[in-house]
Amino acid sequence: AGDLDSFKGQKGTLKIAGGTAHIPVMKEAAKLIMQANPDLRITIAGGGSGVGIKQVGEGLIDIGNAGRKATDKEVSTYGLTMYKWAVDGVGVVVNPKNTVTKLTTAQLQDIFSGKISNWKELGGADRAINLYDRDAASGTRSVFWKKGLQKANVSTTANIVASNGAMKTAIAGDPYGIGFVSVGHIDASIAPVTLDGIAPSLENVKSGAFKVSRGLYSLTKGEAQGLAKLFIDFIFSPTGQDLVKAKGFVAVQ
Amino acid sequence: MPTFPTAISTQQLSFRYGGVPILHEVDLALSAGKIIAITGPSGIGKSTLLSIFNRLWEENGDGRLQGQVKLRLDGSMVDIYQDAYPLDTLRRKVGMVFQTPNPLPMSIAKNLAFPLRLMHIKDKGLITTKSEEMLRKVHLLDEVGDRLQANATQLSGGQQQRLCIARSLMLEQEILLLDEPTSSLDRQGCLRIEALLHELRGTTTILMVTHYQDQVQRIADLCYELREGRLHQTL
Amino acid sequence: MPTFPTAISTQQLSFRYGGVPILHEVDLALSAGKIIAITGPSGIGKSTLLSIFNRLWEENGDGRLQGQVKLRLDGSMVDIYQDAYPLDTLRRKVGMVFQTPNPLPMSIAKNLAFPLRLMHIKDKGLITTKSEEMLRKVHLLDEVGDRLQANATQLSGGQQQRLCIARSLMLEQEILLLDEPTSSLDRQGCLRIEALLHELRGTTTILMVTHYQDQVQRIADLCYELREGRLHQTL
Amino acid sequence: MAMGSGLLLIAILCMMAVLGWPLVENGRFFALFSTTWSPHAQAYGILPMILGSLRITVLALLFSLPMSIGTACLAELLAPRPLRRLLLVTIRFMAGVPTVVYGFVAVFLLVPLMREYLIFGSGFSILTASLVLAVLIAPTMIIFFVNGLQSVPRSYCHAVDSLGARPMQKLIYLLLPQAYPSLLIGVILGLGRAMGDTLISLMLAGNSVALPESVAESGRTLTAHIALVIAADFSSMEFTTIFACGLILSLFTVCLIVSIRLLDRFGTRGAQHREMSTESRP
Amino acid sequence: MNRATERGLTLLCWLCGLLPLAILCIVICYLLVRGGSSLNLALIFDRVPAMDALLGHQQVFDGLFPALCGTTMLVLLTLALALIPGLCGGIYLAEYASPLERRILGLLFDIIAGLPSIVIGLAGFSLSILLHRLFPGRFGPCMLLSAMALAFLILPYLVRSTQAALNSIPQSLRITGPALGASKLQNILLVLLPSRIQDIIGGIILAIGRAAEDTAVIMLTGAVASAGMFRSLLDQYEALPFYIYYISSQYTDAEELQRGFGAALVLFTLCGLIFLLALLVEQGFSRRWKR
Ligand SMILES: Nc1ncnc2c1ncn2[C@@H]1O[C@H](COP(=O)(O)OP(=O)(O)OP(=O)(O)O)[C@@H](O)[C@H]1O
Ligand SMILES: Nc1ncnc2c1ncn2[C@@H]1O[C@H](COP(=O)(O)OP(=O)(O)OP(=O)(O)O)[C@@H](O)[C@H]1O
Ligand SMILES: [Mg+2]
Ligand SMILES: [Mg+2]
Repeated sequence: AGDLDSFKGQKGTLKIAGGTAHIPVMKEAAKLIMQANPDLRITIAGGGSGVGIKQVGEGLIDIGNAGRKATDKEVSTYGLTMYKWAVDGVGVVVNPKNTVTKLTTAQLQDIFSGKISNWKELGGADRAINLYDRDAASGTRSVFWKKGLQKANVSTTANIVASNGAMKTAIAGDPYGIGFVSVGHIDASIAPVTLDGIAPSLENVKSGAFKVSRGLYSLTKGEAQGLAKLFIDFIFSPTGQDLVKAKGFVAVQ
Repeated sequence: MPTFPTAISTQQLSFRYGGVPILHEVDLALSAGKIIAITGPSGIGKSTLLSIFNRLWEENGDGRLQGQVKLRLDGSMVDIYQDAYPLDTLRRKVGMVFQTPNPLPMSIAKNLAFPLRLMHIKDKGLITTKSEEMLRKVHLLDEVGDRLQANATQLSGGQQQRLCIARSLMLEQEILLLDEPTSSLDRQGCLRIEALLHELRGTTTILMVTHYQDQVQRIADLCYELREGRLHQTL
Repeated sequence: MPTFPTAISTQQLSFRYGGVPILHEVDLALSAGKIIAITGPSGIGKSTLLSIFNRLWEENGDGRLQGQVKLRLDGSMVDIYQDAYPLDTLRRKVGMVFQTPNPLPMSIAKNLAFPLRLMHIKDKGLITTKSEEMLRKVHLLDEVGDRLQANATQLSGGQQQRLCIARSLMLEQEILLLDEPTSSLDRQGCLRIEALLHELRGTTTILMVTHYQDQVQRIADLCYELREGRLHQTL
Repeated sequence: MAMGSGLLLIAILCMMAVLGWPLVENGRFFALFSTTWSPHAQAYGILPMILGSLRITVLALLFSLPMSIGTACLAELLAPRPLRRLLLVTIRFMAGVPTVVYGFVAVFLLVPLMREYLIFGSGFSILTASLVLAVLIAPTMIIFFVNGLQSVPRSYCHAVDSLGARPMQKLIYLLLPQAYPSLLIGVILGLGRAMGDTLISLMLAGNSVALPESVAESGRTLTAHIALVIAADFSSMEFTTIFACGLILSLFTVCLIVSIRLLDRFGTRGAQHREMSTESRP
Repeated sequence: MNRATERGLTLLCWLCGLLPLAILCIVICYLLVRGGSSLNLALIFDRVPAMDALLGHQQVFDGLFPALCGTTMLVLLTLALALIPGLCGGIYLAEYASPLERRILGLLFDIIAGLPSIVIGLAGFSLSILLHRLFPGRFGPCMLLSAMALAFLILPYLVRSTQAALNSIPQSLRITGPALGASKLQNILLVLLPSRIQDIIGGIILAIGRAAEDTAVIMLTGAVASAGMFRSLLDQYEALPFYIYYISSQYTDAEELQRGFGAALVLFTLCGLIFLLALLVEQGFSRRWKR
């Protein structure tokens, strides 16, 4: 495609690291670029948002990925520039066997704070609700907490899982569980729950009807330059944004 | 011999290690309560022969045995390789002293108590009396009586040998297999052990490997020489 | 004795294990090239005495030694406990055969080659010839010549003993310490080893523990009996 | 060499201490030992994690020990020869099974079982994690156990066999006491592995920050805590607690090991062993 | 101990002893069921012909091939770094150290064994930042760094297994060498170590397994999700465990998950192969030595 033309004649290595949620898109983009131009080498590492920001700030890598906004302190110490190239909705999910498929924000708050502790109270089976949460440092969690739960309390007895995949695995296996995942991850193994009547789907996130969403960010130290700039430009190009969509995120362009 | 029934008998007993034949169609019938000496040059298979009677060769290497081996245990003849005679009972009834002394790495007292411990005998008094009695019998009590708690592996060669004899006597076995039991003993020690064996004659069948013609003369009722896989009676 | 200088001498040699005295102020002067027999009852300290001459007792237990021990090594007397004589050199020059045979858990051939390997001698041909020569000397070649690659720990007791003698001869030591080297051998095997020792007389000083008066008579130039921590000459 | 790695360890401990220093500076160090973890409320208590780590480790060891001893005995003593070989190969193979795989398989197989039949709740619990952890550390222990049993000299075995010991008697009276040092090392390394494992507890223990009342409840270990917090801002307070966690973890390892060694010293077996083995050598 | 307890214990041994076997079977079966169907050449080489990939003519992007090579290389490099120090450390502890040293150093290695790999990973990460500040642009997370961190991680296994092996040698064997004039070192190298070579190989196998499966360390010190083939030791690299971890935490559909299971099977096989190698070495060793 024409969007790859800018890489012609370029040489060198581009290092990317950080949040795991970004990897699928980055990987696919890197594959296209490296196939078009074998002289280029693009490495994509995980490690988590914090590590990504630290590494890009220290100059170890060229692009750092974060699933959350960099904190003000991080931005000011390192002089980081943020690029938001996709939007990711965060939807509440339950096991497909669960009959409860609609919730209001208030119910959600009560569930996560532990006030409602049995599915019976919501019209489901007479079993205790198993809460699945993510850790505070996770980007998915912070947006869900801010926009989904409206910063309500979350019970400390909630199980905490480490990633979207782990959340999916947990919910898919637990008929009495409830949790939240990135909308792109919702498939047949888990069932989305409509929140205040709005289903967590890509369309609703795109249209803005579904409010619980976050950006996926790439950061560079200072303004993006050289290969890093080319790469980020590519992500923002039509081809790149197609990739974003293909991997289950909402494109920004 | 009506008064002394057969205690050990073999029929067509052959044995080989890997491909090497050691014993060849040995037929044997030994009366109970006798002392039988076995002689023969080094490496001919004497120790192997002994280990056949308590099935100990099975623990190492790739031996192969053919034929029948019967022992008189608890008053009746048992084919130890055919009948489902329990291995542990067999070995408790057939005592063995090895060519190289092998005390266990524990105190002298524990070494002696070991066979009783295996029989679930817990009576401290009994164990002590019995141990002392056996030590006295092998004339070791004077030498080590004051350090029964010392590690048995620290004993001198001859002391270890006598300790092993004492240990093998703790259970009052019906059959004893002795592999050169006096090899590291001086003449006097040797004579004392012989006297002990004399005492046991009549109640215990003793099969004993030895190298000394004079020892054979002194105590053996019968003597076989092992040559080319066969036993030849010499006494 | 001008033709035979002193090869082994001790002065005021005392030795104790823990608190137990074994040797008490032993003074000894033994001429080179002789065969010296040591006798004594079991557990009296014969093996300990031997191990003093190659300092092997230091490897185990809490022994304590006092006095002087001098050996003639490379033509001059060396105080092995005082002078900084290297331990491994000492032990290469002073061969030892243990009371219980201790082949290394490797093949027969490797057992024999081991001392040469320690000297960094790599010449395959030399090693093979030498090994075969020694095996022949201890009359083991016929028995095991066809299975030099077999593990030495599978040999019979007497075979192991002869193997250890052969191994200790590989370096042509100046002094040999033999602890009951013929205890597991039959009469003929025993006589053969004695003949071998006879051959070595004159070039090698041999200190040998034995229990048999007839053996002493046959080959020893001198004989000491160890009694109550002291050596009493009996021949 | 040993010195070198010693220095390296000390360097790592120092690094953790230095990086964890802001906590002490802020006077928050002792606040660590409170029960609430809530970074938004500036509460950084890691006591639940400490307890979680301890419980999981101890439980895993409890489950793993009989299993390891059993396997080692089978492989060295009780089983018929072909099975022995199979067992030995299996064990070595298990040493290379990636932790992730265990965690993965357990999430799909064990967790539902636990949920339906054993402990109810969500199935993610300290118990679940420690069961899987037990399997994870078993090869470490078994390999050391087997080596220990194998190294008992033949002559001792012959002596015991000839006296008519049954396999179990041989095991208890001779082999285990003789193999004791190896057993101990195996246990300690297994313990270290259990202490230091991140993924199993992260995937299976549930990771809730509440102080668990029983092992059937969800709980979090220090290691899982580190893994979860690592995504946070590098200079934030939360992140600083990671290093405190690392330090505390090492501290606990030390305590556990020292107490095991002390038990060994006072245990009869240990005393008996000391008589003749390594310690008595000059 | 009476007969009944004995019987009970024997039964218990059988039960407990067969458990690992059963568990391994379950795990393998489960992996086969879930990932078996994705187990084909395409999983490893994507659509690139196998020969081209092996010869390096063509880059493999979606296959496991680079990860496979990365892990193999990483394990070998780690072993190369840790083996000698590990063995030497074990020998030192068993044969040369004074009781006090033995106690202190022993405790030290036990603590290292108990350090969470994620902490070691963090240390490696901090080191890389430090090195980067010292030599700007030269040094970052890379295979060498990972190998160093892993080497540190597996050191205790090597040290302790060597030490345990040496300690278990009976006194009678121990003094045979010296009696023939072996110096201490010769005795160790020619008699003691070879006589317990299986134990040491056992330790090495543990160490290999540990190095091959660790995720936390390499995730922070140089393993990447996508890099193609590594070109030098100072490069970042792909590794199987990280791949599996990444799939398990970020899979978006069932097919991807299946690839994760497939990757687990591949890692399994790889470990099996490396062990086979170790076993062959062991056999060769003991044959050469015993004969
Ligand atoms: N390591 C040790 N620690 C303590 N005591 C020991 C040690 N080795 C030997 N002894 C004791 O020292 C004494 C002498 O032992 P030594 O082996 O020298 O006797 P020996 O004369 O060779 O006897 P034998 O003819 O039975 O071999 C014995 O009483 C023995 O118990
Ligand atoms: N486990 C084994 N595997 C193979 N061959 C063996 C094994 N044990 C012994 N042999 C061989 O079998 C033969 C007989 O050995 P055995 O120990 O019975 O001899 P022996 O008559 O007791 O000799 P000695 O008087 O020297 O003790 C020897 O040649 C020996 O090398
Ligand atoms: Mg014999
Ligand atoms: Mg002696």
